[in-house]
Amino acid sequence: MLVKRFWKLITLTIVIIVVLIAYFIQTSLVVANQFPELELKTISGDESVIKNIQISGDYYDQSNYSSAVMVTDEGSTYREKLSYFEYLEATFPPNEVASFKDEYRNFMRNKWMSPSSYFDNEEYLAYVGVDVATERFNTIYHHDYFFEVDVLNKTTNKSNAFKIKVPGQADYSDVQVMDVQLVNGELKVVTDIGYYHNEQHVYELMVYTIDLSTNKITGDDTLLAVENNEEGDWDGWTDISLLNDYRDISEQKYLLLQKSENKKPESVSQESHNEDGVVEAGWGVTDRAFFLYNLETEEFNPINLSDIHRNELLSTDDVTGHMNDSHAYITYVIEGKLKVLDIRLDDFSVGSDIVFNWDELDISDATQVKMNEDKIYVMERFKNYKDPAKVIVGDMATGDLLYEGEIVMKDVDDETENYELQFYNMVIN
Amino acid sequence: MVRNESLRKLGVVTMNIKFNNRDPVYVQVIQHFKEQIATGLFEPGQEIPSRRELANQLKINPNTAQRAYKEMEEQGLIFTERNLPSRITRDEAVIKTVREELILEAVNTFIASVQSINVPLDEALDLVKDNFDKAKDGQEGDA
Amino acid sequence: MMSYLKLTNFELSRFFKMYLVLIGITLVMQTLSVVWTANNYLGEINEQLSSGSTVEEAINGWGLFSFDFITRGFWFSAPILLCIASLLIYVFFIWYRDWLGKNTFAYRLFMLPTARLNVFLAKATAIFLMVLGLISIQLVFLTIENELMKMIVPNTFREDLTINEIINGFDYLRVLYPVSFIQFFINYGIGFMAVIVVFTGILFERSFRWKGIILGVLFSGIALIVFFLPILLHETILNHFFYPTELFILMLISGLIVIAGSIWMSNYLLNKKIRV
Amino acid sequence: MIEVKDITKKFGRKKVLNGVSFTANKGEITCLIGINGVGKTTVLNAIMNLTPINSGEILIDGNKINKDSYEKITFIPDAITMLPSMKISDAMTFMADFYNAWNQTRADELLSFFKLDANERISSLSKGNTAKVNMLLGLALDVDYLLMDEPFSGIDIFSREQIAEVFTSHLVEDRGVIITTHEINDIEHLIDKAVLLNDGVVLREFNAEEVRETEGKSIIDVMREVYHA
Repeated sequence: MLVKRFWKLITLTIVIIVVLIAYFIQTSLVVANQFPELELKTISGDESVIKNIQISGDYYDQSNYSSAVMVTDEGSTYREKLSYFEYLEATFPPNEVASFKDEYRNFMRNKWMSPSSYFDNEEYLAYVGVDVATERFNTIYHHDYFFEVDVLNKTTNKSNAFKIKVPGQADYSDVQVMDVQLVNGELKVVTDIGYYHNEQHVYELMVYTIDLSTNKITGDDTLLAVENNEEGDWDGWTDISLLNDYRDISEQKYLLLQKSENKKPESVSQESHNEDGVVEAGWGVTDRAFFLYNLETEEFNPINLSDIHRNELLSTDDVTGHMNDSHAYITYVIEGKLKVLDIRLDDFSVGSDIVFNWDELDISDATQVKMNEDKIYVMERFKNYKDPAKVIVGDMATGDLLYEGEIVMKDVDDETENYELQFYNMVIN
Repeated sequence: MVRNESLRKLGVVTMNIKFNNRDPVYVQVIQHFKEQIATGLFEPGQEIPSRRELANQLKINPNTAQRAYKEMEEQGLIFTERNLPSRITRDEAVIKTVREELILEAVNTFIASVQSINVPLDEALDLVKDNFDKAKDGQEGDA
Repeated sequence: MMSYLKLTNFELSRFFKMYLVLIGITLVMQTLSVVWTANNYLGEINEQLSSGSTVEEAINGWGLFSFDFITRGFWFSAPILLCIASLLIYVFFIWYRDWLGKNTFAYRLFMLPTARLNVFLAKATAIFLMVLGLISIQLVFLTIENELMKMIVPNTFREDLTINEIINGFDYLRVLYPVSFIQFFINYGIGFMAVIVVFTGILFERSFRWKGIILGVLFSGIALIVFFLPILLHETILNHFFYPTELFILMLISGLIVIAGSIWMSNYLLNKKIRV
Repeated sequence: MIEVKDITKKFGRKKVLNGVSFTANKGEITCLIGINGVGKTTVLNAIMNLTPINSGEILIDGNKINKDSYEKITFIPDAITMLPSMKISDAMTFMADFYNAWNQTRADELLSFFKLDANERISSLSKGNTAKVNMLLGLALDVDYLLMDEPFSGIDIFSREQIAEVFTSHLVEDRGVIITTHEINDIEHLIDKAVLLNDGVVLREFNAEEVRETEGKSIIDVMREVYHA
């Protein structure tokens, strides 16, 4: 009787519930199967050295599904498969500073998640971000750049937050924090500044010193500066860069800098940069010079390289730098080999090369090289079904290969052949 | 206000009264009952409609019907035994009084009218006699 | 509770014929759209084949037929828009029909021996169920139409899409059918809130007539501000203070406040201010 | 007893009711008479809480109206309250569905008394029959108080007679009835109490029989006096 009387209400409700439940079950199954499970498969070596690495990248498939993905030794996580709230909240894939959000939730409010803005040690967590205030005068825009500084004292759990204008008369067109260090109660902010001067584009690598007792900028030191002609008739380009791992948030006493002269080749006119600002193929590098800057003493020293090394460095594009307590390292790829130059920080002398033979390891040129303590981690950037991305770990002291593995798909089936993976970062915890 | 024997149905009287609007309705109802009793159309002991039925038949307020019955009961015109329907009184004395009352009322009205036009009593009585008989014949002829 | 259910059922019944007509129009128009679009495509293919092209060339020329061809067409969307428009209009009409005409049903509704709020909630529930009903039935139709398309277009010329791919291929379908249940809950929760606020606005108008329109608009404006208050504060004076989850919870709370406030206000108007 | 105490009601700036007070007893028929204006209907709406009043108080057996009151008091407006698409039987089912006070036996009785066909749709009914259905839906409720707005207006004489008959029948027995009218003729002898309204005030509230007895005046006489004064 009740059913008969309420049949419209009951039928409609049942239709809604059944259809929607079916839809959401089906959708969750589709999402679950949309992206293949990936794993880090060991080919040889000690698996324990890859326990703490997170490799992040993007997955693309032909039906236009794409998702950021993270691979660890425990498997893969896709951004699109995260729960609603994880998706909402997470910095995904997690980077070097992502975990701070859990540890220092209040401190991390309204802060950019870029690792280069952070410094972390036992006592302090420091952050320097850049804020810009733009004013418009008719058609001309005027930018005022500010450092947003916040330093958390971990023992007192108090933070000192303030905002100061980036000094200088020039109308900067770009200000970026490259690294933040805390040295003897002073913040050292390594800053990349760009502006136009007399129709020349000027790049400066500056170190600003901020006194944390007065919250004022007490010093600035221009490490390197270059001027490049913005007009079309130039045929060369000077490039300056900080080679320290800009994702590193730990204490570093030295900055490793590179200045390179590039000449426009006859045949190629296209300009192309990769994301680290290193000039890629198409440019003839005519000179490379390397420097070390001591943040504490503010001493600036060139590194003297042998002719062999200098020549090799002129014929390669993949130059990266690394730093630990007592050594600086410059890595580059030459003739199918990865060479590591070992520079002692006490006398800036160059020790013997460490060489990894990539041809033997079947690794392509496009890689990311990372260093952690005394190990070197190398990861291939691209992979597809036919050519899985390789991950190797080597010992910096001996040049021995500690681990060799590749990122492969679990339960491969034919339908998922049309995909592509691009890895762009490796986090070593 | 002519009633016919044929209107008596199953011992219940069907009535129709043309009320005037200025006299209390209950008084008019009582008046009507008295006339019916006096003329013998309501026989002694005859069952009369309930208050509700009366109100319904006369299209009057049930409270008014109730009041009329109450008055009539007090005057002894009707009586109610336990839960039975009310009946017309069997008391000959009451019926006689009602009859006399009505006659007296009519006579008083007559006298008042006649006096107001200064007609000698004898002349008036002769005319009454003649017309009374005619009217009665006419009525019987109609029926 | 029983009165609420009875009233809900009653409200459904009052629109049911119209509702079935809407469903019928949707089914007929979309089915015709499938047949027409598919036949058009096959016609073009056949023309090219008969002019001496190979199957590959024909496919290269016209592309593989997929359900997207249909969903992008006017006759597929038209009934959906018609349904949406009808229900939007009915959000108002569900109240005004009780006052319009000789038969003032509002008298009856407001003299029922039950809380007047039940009338309000029943109307809101009816609208909500009808919306979800159309959404669900469209999903069923989509499945049927997809199969129908497969029957018309031969395998060679066809790229089969799943329901999710069809939905993802089209913007407004993605709003109607979000992938995540929580997103679904949010989308329709906001819709439900909007209906409740509009209902309150209508009751303002029914209570105070011309003056009520102003009050209703004012109330809706306040409701809007209250709902978006967390985001407004977050973007302005709080300078992006909140984390996304916190903002979500605050929006959920502000949404619930708006819903509760609207229901409270409606209850007050229905009991103290309404004019029949 | 329904007590209307000093109620005022404004529509915009216009005062429709300006301190109206009267009482209506159970078992009596009270008639709100007004020769013009909208005050009468507004009073009934106010009693039923279908329009808010600006001041004053209305009590039903000592209580303010609430949702349970609608099982004790009902209102029959001058227009039918059911949907045109409904059959008479649907309307009756609707009432039975929601009201405990619904008396199906009485409803059926009224149906045959009014000679109505339960399968007929409300939209196809004549004016007189529509009024009868409207009346039926209210009368079939076992309520203590019954309010009717102009039950005789705009319908034919035979329907009017039938409806008038209802007032003297057991259907309203022992109930308190308030009806409004602008035309007293049909119900002159039916009512207990008359409340004369004009321009939002009660000019006179009196018992009809008492006025006839003590002043020898008909209701119309009183109305003439009051409204022309």
